[in-house]
Amino acid sequence: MEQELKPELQKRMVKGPDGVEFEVEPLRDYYCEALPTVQHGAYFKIVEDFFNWARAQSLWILGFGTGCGAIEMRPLMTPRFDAYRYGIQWRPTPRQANLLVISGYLSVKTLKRAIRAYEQMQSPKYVVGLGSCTINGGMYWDSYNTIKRLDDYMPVDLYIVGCMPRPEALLAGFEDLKKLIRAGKAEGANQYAEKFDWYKSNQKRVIHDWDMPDYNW
Amino acid sequence: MSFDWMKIPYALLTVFIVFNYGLLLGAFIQKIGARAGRRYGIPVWQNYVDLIKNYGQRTSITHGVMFYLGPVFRLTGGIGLLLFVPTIYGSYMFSNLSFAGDLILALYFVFFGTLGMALGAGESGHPHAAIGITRGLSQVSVAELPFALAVFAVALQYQTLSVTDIVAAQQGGVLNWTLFTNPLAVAAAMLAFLGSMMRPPFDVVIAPQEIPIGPPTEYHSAYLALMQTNRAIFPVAKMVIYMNLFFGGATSWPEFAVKVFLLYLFSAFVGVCFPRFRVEQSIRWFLIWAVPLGVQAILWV
Amino acid sequence: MRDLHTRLQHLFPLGELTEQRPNLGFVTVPAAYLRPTLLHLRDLEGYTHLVLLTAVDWLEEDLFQLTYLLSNRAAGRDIGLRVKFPRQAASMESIHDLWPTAATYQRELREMFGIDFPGSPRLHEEFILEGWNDIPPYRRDFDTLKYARANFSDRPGRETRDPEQHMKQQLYPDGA
Amino acid sequence: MVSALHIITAALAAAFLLGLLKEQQRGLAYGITLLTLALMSWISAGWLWTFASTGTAAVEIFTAGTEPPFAINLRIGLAEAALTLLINLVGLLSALALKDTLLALGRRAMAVWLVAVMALSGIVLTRDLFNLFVFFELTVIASAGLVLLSEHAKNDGQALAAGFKYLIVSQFISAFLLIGIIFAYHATGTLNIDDMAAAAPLLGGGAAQAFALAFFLIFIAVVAELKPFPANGWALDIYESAHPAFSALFSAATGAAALFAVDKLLLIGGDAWLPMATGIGIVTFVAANLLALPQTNDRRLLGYSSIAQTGLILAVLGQRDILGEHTLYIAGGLLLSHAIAKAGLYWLSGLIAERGLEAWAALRGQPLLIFAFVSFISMLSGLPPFPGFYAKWELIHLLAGEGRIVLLGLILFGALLEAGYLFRWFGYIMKREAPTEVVDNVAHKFGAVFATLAALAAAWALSLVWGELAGLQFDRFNMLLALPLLFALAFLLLDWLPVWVKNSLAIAGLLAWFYLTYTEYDPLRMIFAVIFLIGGSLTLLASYHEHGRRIGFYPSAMLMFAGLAMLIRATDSFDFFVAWELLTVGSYFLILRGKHSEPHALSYILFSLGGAFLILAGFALATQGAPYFDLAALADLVQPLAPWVFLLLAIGFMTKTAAIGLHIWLPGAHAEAETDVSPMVSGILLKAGLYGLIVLLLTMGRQDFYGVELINAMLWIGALTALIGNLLAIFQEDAKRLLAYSSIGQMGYAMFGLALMNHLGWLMALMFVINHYVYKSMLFLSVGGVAKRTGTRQMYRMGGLITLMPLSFIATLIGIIAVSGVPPLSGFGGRWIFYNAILTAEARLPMILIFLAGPIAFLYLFRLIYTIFLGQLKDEFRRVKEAPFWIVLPQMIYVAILLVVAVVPGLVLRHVDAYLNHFFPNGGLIWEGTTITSQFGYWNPVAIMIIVGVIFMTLFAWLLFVNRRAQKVKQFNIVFSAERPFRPETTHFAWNFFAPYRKALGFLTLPLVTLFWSTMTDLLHTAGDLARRFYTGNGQTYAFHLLAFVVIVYLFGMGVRP
Repeated sequence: MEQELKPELQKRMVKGPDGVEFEVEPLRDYYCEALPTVQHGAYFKIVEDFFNWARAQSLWILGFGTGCGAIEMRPLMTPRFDAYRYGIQWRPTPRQANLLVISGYLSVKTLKRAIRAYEQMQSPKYVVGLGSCTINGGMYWDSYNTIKRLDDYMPVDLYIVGCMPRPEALLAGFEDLKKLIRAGKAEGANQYAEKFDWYKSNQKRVIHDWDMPDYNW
Repeated sequence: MSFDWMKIPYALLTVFIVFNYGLLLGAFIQKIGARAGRRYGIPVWQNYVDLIKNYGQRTSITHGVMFYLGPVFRLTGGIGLLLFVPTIYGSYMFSNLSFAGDLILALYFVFFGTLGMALGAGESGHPHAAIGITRGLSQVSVAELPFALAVFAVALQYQTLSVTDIVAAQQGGVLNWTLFTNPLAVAAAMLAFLGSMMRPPFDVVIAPQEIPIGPPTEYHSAYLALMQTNRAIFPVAKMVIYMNLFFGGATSWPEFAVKVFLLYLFSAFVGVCFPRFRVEQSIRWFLIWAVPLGVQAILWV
Repeated sequence: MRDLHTRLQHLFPLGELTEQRPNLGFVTVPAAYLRPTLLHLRDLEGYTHLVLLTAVDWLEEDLFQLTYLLSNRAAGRDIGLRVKFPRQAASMESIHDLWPTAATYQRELREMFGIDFPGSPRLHEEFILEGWNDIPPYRRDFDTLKYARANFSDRPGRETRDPEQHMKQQLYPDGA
Repeated sequence: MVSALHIITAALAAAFLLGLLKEQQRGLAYGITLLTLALMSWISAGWLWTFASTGTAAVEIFTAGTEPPFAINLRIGLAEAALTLLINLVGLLSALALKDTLLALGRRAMAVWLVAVMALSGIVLTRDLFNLFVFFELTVIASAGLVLLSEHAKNDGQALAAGFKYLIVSQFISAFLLIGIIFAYHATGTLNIDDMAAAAPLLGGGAAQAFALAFFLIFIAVVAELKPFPANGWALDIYESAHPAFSALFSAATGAAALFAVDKLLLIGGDAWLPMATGIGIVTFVAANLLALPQTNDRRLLGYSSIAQTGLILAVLGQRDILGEHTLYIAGGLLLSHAIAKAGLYWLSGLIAERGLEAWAALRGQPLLIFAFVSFISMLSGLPPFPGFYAKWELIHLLAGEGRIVLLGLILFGALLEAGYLFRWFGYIMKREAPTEVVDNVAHKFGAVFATLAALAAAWALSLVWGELAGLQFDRFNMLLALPLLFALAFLLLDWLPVWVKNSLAIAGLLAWFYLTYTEYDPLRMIFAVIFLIGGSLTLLASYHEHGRRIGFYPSAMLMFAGLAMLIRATDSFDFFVAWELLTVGSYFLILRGKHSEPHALSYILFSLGGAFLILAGFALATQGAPYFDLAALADLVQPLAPWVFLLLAIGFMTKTAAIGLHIWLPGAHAEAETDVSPMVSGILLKAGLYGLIVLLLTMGRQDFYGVELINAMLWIGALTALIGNLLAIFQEDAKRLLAYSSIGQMGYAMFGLALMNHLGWLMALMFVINHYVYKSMLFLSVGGVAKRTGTRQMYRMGGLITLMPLSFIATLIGIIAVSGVPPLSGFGGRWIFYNAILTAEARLPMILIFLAGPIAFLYLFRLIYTIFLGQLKDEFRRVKEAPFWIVLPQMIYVAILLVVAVVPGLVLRHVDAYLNHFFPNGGLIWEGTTITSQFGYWNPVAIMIIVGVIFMTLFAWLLFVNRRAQKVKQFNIVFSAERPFRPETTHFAWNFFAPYRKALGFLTLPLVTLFWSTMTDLLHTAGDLARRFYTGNGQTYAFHLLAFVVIVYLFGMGVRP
């Protein structure tokens, strides 16, 4: 069911310094209204393959832990696992990251943030679901506020099973993801653009107080 | 010294060499940092891959004209800085475009990129960018002071502002280096050097944990690629200046490579050993430890 | 504990003391006497710290129970005051003026149990849930499974087992 | 020629005639009175004309047809004629202003009035001591009568009390006078002043003693008539309570007459008595001005000021031994300006309903009256072109020549105090809440208005005369007729025209003047000429955006420009100082126009006048008594004088460049000024101070002051100014204040460069002069335009305006790149020259401050452009338009200039460089092709521009190629840690932008200087307040004061005499 907009997003009349009143409609004036489009790769296949190889070799993960799985990510930076040597590193801002790891259960509230973060990443971008919670809700299968299927809400390229999967499993998963990317099969961003309405309807079905533009550039 | 067309391909060659060297050097230093942390560290070619990846990104956004131009300013600053100082002493090929100006030009051109970058990041409208910039400017305003004093001292010492002449004055034996003829100035300058390398303990500007990641928060794809290119060129260009002023310059590429590497290593070494300063702490630190050295230097020259 | 209880009983009509540990006990207080008791404990008995404020939903008795857990740091003692009141139009006196932290607890209780605390600051703002549009989820008459089924799509092919039976079959297949 | 005797007889006859009239025929009586006064004025005017034109000697008039001592003799000479004319005219005009009262009171009052005027003329005319006494008695009684009568006007008993006190005190006075006269007569056997003067020196032994005592009594009595401090409480009560028209007479005429009497007496007493006169005079001058500071009642304030002026003139009379034949010129100048200005102000106060100073805001609707007020207070403060100015100039020079430094200092100090409260008052008029009853029914108060305007006319006429006299005296052109000044004054008459006409006229005038004079300037002056005139007209372009009349703007602005134009052409000290005063006053009026600029304008005028007085003192010291000297002659000064002169002049000029310690006036003044005024006062006016310093250093160069190399001191001051200015700038929230502080810093740089005293240092300073003019005008205009559109100057309230005001943004961007000295723009040239310059400087420590100041500039510059144009756009500014065309146009021109100067700095610099070789032969630059080479380094602006341009364009093209599909997003599409921005206000990081910096270096920005100056002013006010307790308002106390005064003077004066 639709709830009314947050006050700061509602239309408001504003008086300019010259005394003229005019209307400000935040969602129109403050946010870009364009929708995502399908992005084709380079014209020559070889170039695209080359790019895909590079993308595979430099996975920049958005430092955003959504659930208990976040704990399993940290060891990857430590001497014991040292993911850096596989070209994996963490970026603090979605603009520069191209891999979003949903690490564990995702409450509706966090889902909203995850969607924003995902949409603010630049394509091509990849999503990895971590642990059974992201696959089918796991032990939260009957929870009132955690989603059960991540791929209803954003295109997932790869799931890593387990509750929780160990860092080794993560590394293995990332290696598989690399294969997918190199094979050019990781086109989540375009899939998201194609089935945009479907994803949005799913998202809006669980996020009752939708308080952002449809696509967060 | 004057211009002729042949200088252009030579300059491009310098840029190419320094660019590659910078990328590899950066990776090496990161590896060393990793080893200090008992890690294996990134592969040496990682920077190339990241660069290609970022150029290969399919989408990008822009917040406006200045945002778009920011990285261009930045990289222009880096390349310009590199080209305004002779890289290899005594080589016509690698004297670059230093006919355009002397040391002062180089010193002030450093700010060209900084300013443009600051403006670009500013237009992104992200508060973290602005905060990062205020931190950066506040810090650099004091970090530059000992360096300026050192440069003043060196210029007084050799009675010239031309980089070439300064290097020439240091030829003929290690003991002729400014490092030994004017140790105070060098000490002051090296402390300033730490402040200008954006590494701990003076990297509060881009502190990823609190203001992700400062000015470049909004930058991505090709913008970021340009800035990475600058990250490869700019430090080397800066270290070339230091090398020329204080460490006898370089007469050949290998010597250049070694000296720059050692300089870079110095900042990396301090970086892995010390935690991060807050802005006001680093300002006080520079005023208390570095500036007096610089003052001594200009008084005793 | 006991002596405290007896002392209190002289003043307020308290229920029986259930002693969890020598230094932790619970007593029931009529809603009307909650405030004076709390004040007395805080100002005269040195129970200055409100450890927590939770609710229990006694669906069968059609009651809500609030537990105010106070702590006397000096003496290392805790005492819990239980208050029961009807679930219909559940409302309780706010104590944010005694312990400012209470306001936060009361916001949570308001959101999760729908208990009203008139006068408590920012009471009606969202606390944890965003855009919740059903009866408060911690009430026992709220069926989370039904809600989850209704809202969050299942992934087909998932079967759910009773853990006990499942482990038995795993460990003792011959049923010994 | 009508005998001067008829001045007296006419009055007596008329008074008698009035007695015969019927009580009802008041109109007739009034007519007769006016007629008589007119007649008297005409007579003295006739005499004045004779003496002035033919220059014949004074004429003796013998009453009883026989010689003295058997008869009384009057004398009328130039001075007498002038004074009687003054007295009679004041009498006439006051009578006009008094019309209602006089008609109400009837013929008796008119008779008394006539008698009073007559008696005053008598005091002036008579040469007989006893006769003098008689006239004094007449004056006293008449005045007392008039005071009592004016009770009729307002029945509050004040006037009664005042008159009564007056009577008490004057009885003492007459007693002294009479006794003195008797003894004097006994000693010398004559009552004729001249005979007595002849006889007195011949006396010996006891007779001499007795005579001395007698003369002391006479002298003190007459002096007491001058209301000396502190024996003047009664006079103040009169000033406060009597009818203003009478106060005018009392202040102007009585004062003049009594002063002349003192002058006569001093003939008798001889030089021995001069110090006493001086002492009393100067003490009265300073004390009265001090007392006037805390006054809130306009008439009482004017009273204090009158007393002060009288004291000053008394002091001047006391200096006659060194002033010699100039006494008449000086004393006359002071006396006349005082009399006219005071009379005018009193008449003006007749138009004001309430007595508070703020109440005068009622004048605001009346440009003419305002102009009158301004003229009067300028006259009192001795500003050019009024007589007081010439008088002060000569007085100071002569005093300095004789080495009477203390007196000189006291006079200047008192004058500063007086200017202080007068201009504060003017500030009230222009800025305070106007009271309900505004002065519009001028028709009713015709008399007062007429009198005021007459005084105004007299004021300007006198300034013309004194200018001529000065011309005759120093055989030079009349300053008032200087073309620029006339041009500026012409705008007073044109003020009814619409703005665009006046603006075009002004611009045309500036350009024409430049065209007329450009041949005269050497390259150095040429720079300033171009900035002042061409630059001025450029800035004036921005004024086209104003509509309506803009009353008062153009006279002020053109006055300032006139001053500037005259400044660079001035070759001798007089012209220079005149120009300096003119530009100061003009700019003051300009600054005062700002909305909230009242206090800042006041502090500006005070600092500037203080500086001007220092300069005056410096010049006076330098000339050693000569009326003026060629500025080049400064070079010939030697120890021990030279360093003092240098110090005075340097400090004087530094007040204009706002060196640290003298800078507190600048931020407010520049920030609060109007949009198009800020660039004028910042970009142009500041250069005047630099010009002064340049002239000073060119001539005097290095000076050693008790072992301190003054140049080094200046070096430090410059460096400190640069640092503190920049540091303060980064903590401002107000954009224009930020720019103002940055101006302080920039001026510090320029001073530093000059103080380096080497070729490149000066080149850098001059480059700064040019650059600072261009980019500071540009920045002030663009910020002003933004402030105009957004209605605020608080930077944190703006933000994100880049897309709405692109042109202003470009101007600001170019501006800050130029200021910060980043290549390839023109600022870098300055930095490059600076580095080359310091390499040859001896003092190295100040460089530390400069090095620190440099990068700090980045902080405030970035803040300026970021918080205004970048970041988050606010709701209410979403529809803001680009700044008005006429404000943007000059900015674009400046941008063009900056770019040109950046590529070919040689355009200007190489000429200056060559010219500087005269003064600093070595260390110049070598200009070969596009490369500029110094003895240390080299620099090729064109190459830099091309290289940077090429690299930039290549990379830009590359980015455009790889990034062609970039999606334009809006301001809230930012990664906000996965949250959603709430409101732009909370997302725009702007307020307290450099908080960490404040933590680290904030301690350097404590407002110590402000504290110091505010403490100073507080001390002065407290002193005034305490002294005021002295006046209890009780007649007996006043009588006691008088006695005490007499005794003290006696002890001081006679006690020390052999």
